[in-house]
Amino acid sequence: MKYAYYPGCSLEAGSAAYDKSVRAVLEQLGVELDELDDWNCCGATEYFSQNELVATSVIARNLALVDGEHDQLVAPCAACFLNLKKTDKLLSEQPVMKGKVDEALAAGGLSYRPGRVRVRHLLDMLYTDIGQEAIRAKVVQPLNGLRVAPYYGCQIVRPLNGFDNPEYPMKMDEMFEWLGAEVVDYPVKAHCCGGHMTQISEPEAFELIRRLLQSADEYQADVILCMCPMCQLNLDAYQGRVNGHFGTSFKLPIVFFTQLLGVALGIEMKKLGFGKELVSAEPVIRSKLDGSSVGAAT
Amino acid sequence: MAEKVGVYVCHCGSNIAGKVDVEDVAKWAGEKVKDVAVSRDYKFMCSSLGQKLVEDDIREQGLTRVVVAACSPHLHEKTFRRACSNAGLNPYLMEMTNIREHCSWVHKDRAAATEKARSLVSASIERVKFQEPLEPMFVDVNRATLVIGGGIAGLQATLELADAGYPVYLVERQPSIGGHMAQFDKTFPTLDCSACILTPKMSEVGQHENVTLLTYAELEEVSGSVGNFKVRIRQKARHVVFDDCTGCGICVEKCPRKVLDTEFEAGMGNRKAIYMPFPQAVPRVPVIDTESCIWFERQKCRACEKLCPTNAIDFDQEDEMIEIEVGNIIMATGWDAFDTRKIPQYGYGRLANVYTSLEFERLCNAAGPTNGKIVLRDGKTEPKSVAIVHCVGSRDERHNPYCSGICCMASLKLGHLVLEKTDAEVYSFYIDMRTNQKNYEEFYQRLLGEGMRFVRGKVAEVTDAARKPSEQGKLIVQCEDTLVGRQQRFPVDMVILMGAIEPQVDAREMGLKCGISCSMEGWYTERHPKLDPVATMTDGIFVAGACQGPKDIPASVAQGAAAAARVAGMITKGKVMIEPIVASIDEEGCSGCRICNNLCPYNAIEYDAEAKVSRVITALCKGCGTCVSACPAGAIRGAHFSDRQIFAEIQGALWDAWQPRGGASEEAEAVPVSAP
Amino acid sequence: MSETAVTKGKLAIYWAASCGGCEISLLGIDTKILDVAEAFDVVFCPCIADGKVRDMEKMQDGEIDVCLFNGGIRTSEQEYMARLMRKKSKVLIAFGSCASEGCIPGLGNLHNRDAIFEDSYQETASTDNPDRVRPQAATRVDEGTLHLPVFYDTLKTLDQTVPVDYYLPGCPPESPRIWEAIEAIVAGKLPPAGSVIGEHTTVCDSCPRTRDEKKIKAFKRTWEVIPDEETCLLEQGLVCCGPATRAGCGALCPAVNSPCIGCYGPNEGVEDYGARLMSALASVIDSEDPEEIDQIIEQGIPDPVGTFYRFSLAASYLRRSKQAVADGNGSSAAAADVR
Amino acid sequence: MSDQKFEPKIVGFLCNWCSYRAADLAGSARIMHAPNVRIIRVMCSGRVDPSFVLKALSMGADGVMIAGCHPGECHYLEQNYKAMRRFGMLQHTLRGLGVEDKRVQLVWASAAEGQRLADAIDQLVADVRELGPLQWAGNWEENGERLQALEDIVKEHEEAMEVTA
Repeated sequence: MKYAYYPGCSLEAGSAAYDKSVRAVLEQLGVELDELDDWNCCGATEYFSQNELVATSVIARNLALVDGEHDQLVAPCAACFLNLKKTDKLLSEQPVMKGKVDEALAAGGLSYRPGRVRVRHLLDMLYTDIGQEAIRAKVVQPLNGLRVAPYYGCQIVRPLNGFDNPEYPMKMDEMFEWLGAEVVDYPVKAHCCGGHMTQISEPEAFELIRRLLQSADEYQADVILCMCPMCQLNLDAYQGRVNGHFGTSFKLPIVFFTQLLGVALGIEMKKLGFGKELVSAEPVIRSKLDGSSVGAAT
Repeated sequence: MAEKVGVYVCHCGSNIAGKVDVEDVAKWAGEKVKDVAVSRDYKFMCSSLGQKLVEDDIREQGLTRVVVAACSPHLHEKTFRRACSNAGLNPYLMEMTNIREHCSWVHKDRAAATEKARSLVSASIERVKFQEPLEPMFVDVNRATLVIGGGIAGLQATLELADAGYPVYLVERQPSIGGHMAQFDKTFPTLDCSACILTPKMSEVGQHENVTLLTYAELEEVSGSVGNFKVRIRQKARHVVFDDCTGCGICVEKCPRKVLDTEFEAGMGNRKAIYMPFPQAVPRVPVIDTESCIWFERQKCRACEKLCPTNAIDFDQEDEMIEIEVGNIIMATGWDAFDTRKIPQYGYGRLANVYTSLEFERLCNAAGPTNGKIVLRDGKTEPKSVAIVHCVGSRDERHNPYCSGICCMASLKLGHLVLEKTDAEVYSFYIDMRTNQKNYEEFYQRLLGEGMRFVRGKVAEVTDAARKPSEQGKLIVQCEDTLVGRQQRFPVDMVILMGAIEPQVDAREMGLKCGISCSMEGWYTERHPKLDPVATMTDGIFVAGACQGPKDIPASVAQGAAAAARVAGMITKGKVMIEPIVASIDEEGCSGCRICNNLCPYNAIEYDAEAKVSRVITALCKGCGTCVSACPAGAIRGAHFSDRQIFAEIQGALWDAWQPRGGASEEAEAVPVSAP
Repeated sequence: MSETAVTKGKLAIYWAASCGGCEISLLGIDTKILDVAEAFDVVFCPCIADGKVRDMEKMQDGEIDVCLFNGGIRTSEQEYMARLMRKKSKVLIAFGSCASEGCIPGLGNLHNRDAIFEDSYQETASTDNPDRVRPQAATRVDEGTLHLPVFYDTLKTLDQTVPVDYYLPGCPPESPRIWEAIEAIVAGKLPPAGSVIGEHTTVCDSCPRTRDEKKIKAFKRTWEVIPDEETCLLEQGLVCCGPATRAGCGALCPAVNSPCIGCYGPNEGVEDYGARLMSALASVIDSEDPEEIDQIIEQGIPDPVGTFYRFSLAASYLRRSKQAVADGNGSSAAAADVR
Repeated sequence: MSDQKFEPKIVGFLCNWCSYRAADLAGSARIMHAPNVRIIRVMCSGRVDPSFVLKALSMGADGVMIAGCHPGECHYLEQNYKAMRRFGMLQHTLRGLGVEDKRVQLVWASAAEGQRLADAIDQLVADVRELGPLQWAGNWEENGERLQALEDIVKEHEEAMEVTA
């Protein structure tokens, strides 16, 4: 299997652990990722509301960069995924906009026909294309005994794509059940992480973050799994401030789901980017799992 | 001799005339189309004056063919056939042109609609010239009726017919008749005890001399047609000999295997491996559930057999096929409940104290697992607050777009029961309150008075994620209260989900067996939504109750009675007219190639090996015409839909496109051949 | 028969776009040809005796009693002759498949004149024509202008050109059927004008094979199977046109283990032979899956037009292919500005 | 003439039980659709004979619709499967005659699917509009060349006769 890969800016900086673990896991699973040559910003959360035409053109450029050898583009960052997917849909539905975007692309010697590239989120690709059987076959360190709280955030099921239930997604839950983890079915798995509200009104953001932490804590999760750099940042980096604000004492490690998937596949923890998170995940993982076989495959 | 065709173009008030220039069409037909002797337009052709117009012209002008351009033939073909008959013209020499449903109602442009109307009229004129007089056929109607489904609609239909003196077979797939109504405690808006009004009807059916009750039985196959259906029914093995059982219940009492009853008790209570679904079951003959019976599992036990005073237990009993003959069939197969797990954010199956409405019906039923005590899943705690969520899977494009109709009233009823039996607060989360039958709105007002709280808004989620101490340990219903315009959180102890009413999962399959169709959702399609609500497109098959669409008890009963009345009418008349639209084989043209032989699903074509020809058995033919178009020798003729008629219709429809084929005729004269 | 022929009648036999097989079949009536000679003067028959068009032109209208006209109308000369013979004959009989329904020459209607010329005068392996010479209707030479008949885009049947009184189907009509027709003519026992002189049933009627109900999972081509000699060929998957083809031949092909190819044309009352046949064959395909159905059809019947319209394309409802209309040099010019 | 918008003429064969009633339903629900399809009622799509389609095309129809109950839901149990088979055979043959697939379409619509039928009609009309006129009818004659040639022959013969006379 061969996919075009769009890492996005977060994975080059704050979420390097995500990028590292994605590459390690997919290598282990035998999936080839071809990073787009000269990709640019996905517009993040805000660009669309600033200038729709420019945002669409900028994002469409990435779609246009996917060469003829690939018809699927995988994005691990939920925001990148949403923007790419949304742009493809927009271009197919709005001929006027498409005309203008075509013009912009043509200026750079590019062109894009809506629908040519299927934009996939990494989780969808792993769950659907690789599938239970292939993943299970590669598990060397089952996650037995580890209580994980999958956290989906808001972007992965939009625009409605049939991959998972938009109100109550479950695919990551299922995947970690394949890996042997005790998955906590806590009720806020698709609630808001606060997003950029941390920059606008901290009390509001902290309240949203607290709800997530509290619920996961009540369900006795050992670790929260993220698939979005923004979510991971908010829950991890602001955890201390949230504790300070509310007088709570949460100490929940927040990792990317691929990091823990990598552990199950027996990849050495440092190759998966562990250690970059502020609330350290390694101790709880090692203590819950049979520490000796962690990283056994490498 | 050329035919004299009369053409009548209806205005239908402005229904047709508003979009089609009817005067112009009539004038055009009269002046330009060959063989048209009379062409008129008239305000309402279906009025008695309109019909008289046709009758008078037939008599006075000697019309030999009639074309009425008006609405769909499915509405008024009979009307105008009768008019022709009255005036002495064979009714099959009349053709209707549909210029309303197929034209004026669906096209915006007046010129285009008029042009189309002209083509359709032209097609009918050309066709009608080739139509032939036909005589309708009559068959005797078997006096017995099959009712499928022993819920309240089926029971009502059964009793109406049986009381009128006609034999009825009632088939029910469950071990007892009664249907969903037997599960309920009370009925809205009167708060009658459901069992009290249902069980008398059940026992009446059970004892009625005209009723043959077949419970724990499935419809296998239906053949034949109106008046004379042959039906095959699978009597599933009860493992209890029906005639020997006295219904004493010792077997049930002594059976050591308890299982969760997911059917009658909706998973709220248990039953035994040998069981009657509920105490008032009719018939009072238990069945053995072979999937949980210890004997069937590991060849041990046989306690029931040992203890049965009449030796009625038979472990070797097998399914049995029963063949019956009936004149009519009433489908009353009812509904199924929406699987509330499909809306995971409401927490059913994940959060213990989220209930489905059927579960709750059992919970507050005096004969239910808690003897009617409303308690949480722990079996002891009475809830202090209850939320009732409307439209779970209804009015939701992701599930069912339709309104289930009965849930608003059902939730008022459940709310009342909670208020009556507990001290709990009751919240009702609704989109719109729909209480539009007799005494329904009054019941709503009564509940308002009783203190039930109403929140207008679609519930976003039901969660146990508490945000403040007052929410700890509660189920929180998150909802935008659209009257207040604010997101609200309601911590409650219990949530009841009013799941949608859905068609039975096998409704489509059952419909196919009887030859009736379903809507996209799976509700049986009635012949006409307003004017023929219990008949179907298939003569002799009727529908009653919720299998036709969500319905409450009064409506189901009314439909059961209506269907019975229709059937009784057929039986009383004794004969049913069958359209003479059948196929026939010209034996001279038939070479006995046998292509047609297995094309008929009704086996109406037989092969005479001696004469080497195939023949149509007219009584079995339903007139689809498939064999007609399959005959390679062109030797099969379809009455009223013959090749000639259809070719003429095609030619007429394309009157403005068609030009005589080049070649023969006129042109032969046009080019001079040199003289000698 | 001789006693009925008080005065000798006049008989003409003409051929247009045809192969000459019909004449051979006529001679196949054997010594009965002497009876024909007794009843008729053969005034015109280019196939067997010299005759001049000019002599025909000089005849009185309707002077010829019977004209057996075989062949379709492909050129202006043939059309002229059809009109001439029509004018001079009391009874004009479309004699054989070509005149009745176009027959094999009618398959030329899948193409138009240019395409046919391209093939005949350019593409064939034995052709060397670097100057792309094509037949011309008029060629100027020193001595004046030479004329060739104009070759039409579309072949027409005789009755698409002039009114026809009777039809004798078959490629060729079987000799006994010809004799029966002649007897009927001489005896004055002809059916109503416009009729086919022949049987009103199909080939199956004269085929002795045993027949059962039909279900076809795959159509086979003749080289794929050695058919059983007792059972219906169609039931063995062979596309036998017998069920749709007028009887008259005596089921000669099935008798030698070969499927009927339909030369006797449609049964009484059927207008489009191919439509009937395809409807019948499709009806008994044993599948309810559209993809499988397509596969059965496409694999089993690689040339549907040639299979269903081998003899009757020119007489079918559509008469010719769309390409023949669209690319035609002749009629396409007219086609472009219609409507 | 050529600047006039091409309005396809289409014949629709609709079965009495499902698709004809779907068209009735489209009517009572006022679901607007293109006026180009002239509907002919047959009892069942199984009655639709390839002859009907060919006849319609030869008489000037630019397209044909055959509509029936959904497979498995035929009023006559299974006859629409025969329609399906014949349609496959017909399309195969029409392809051989150069008639584009989209001119003749097979549509399934239940009595409850007025919208579906209306959409199918609009689609067919749009498809045929794109393909352009079929113009089968009235195009049987060769161009003027043919008539000229015939006249030439007549003249030639007349002249020849004059000479001999």
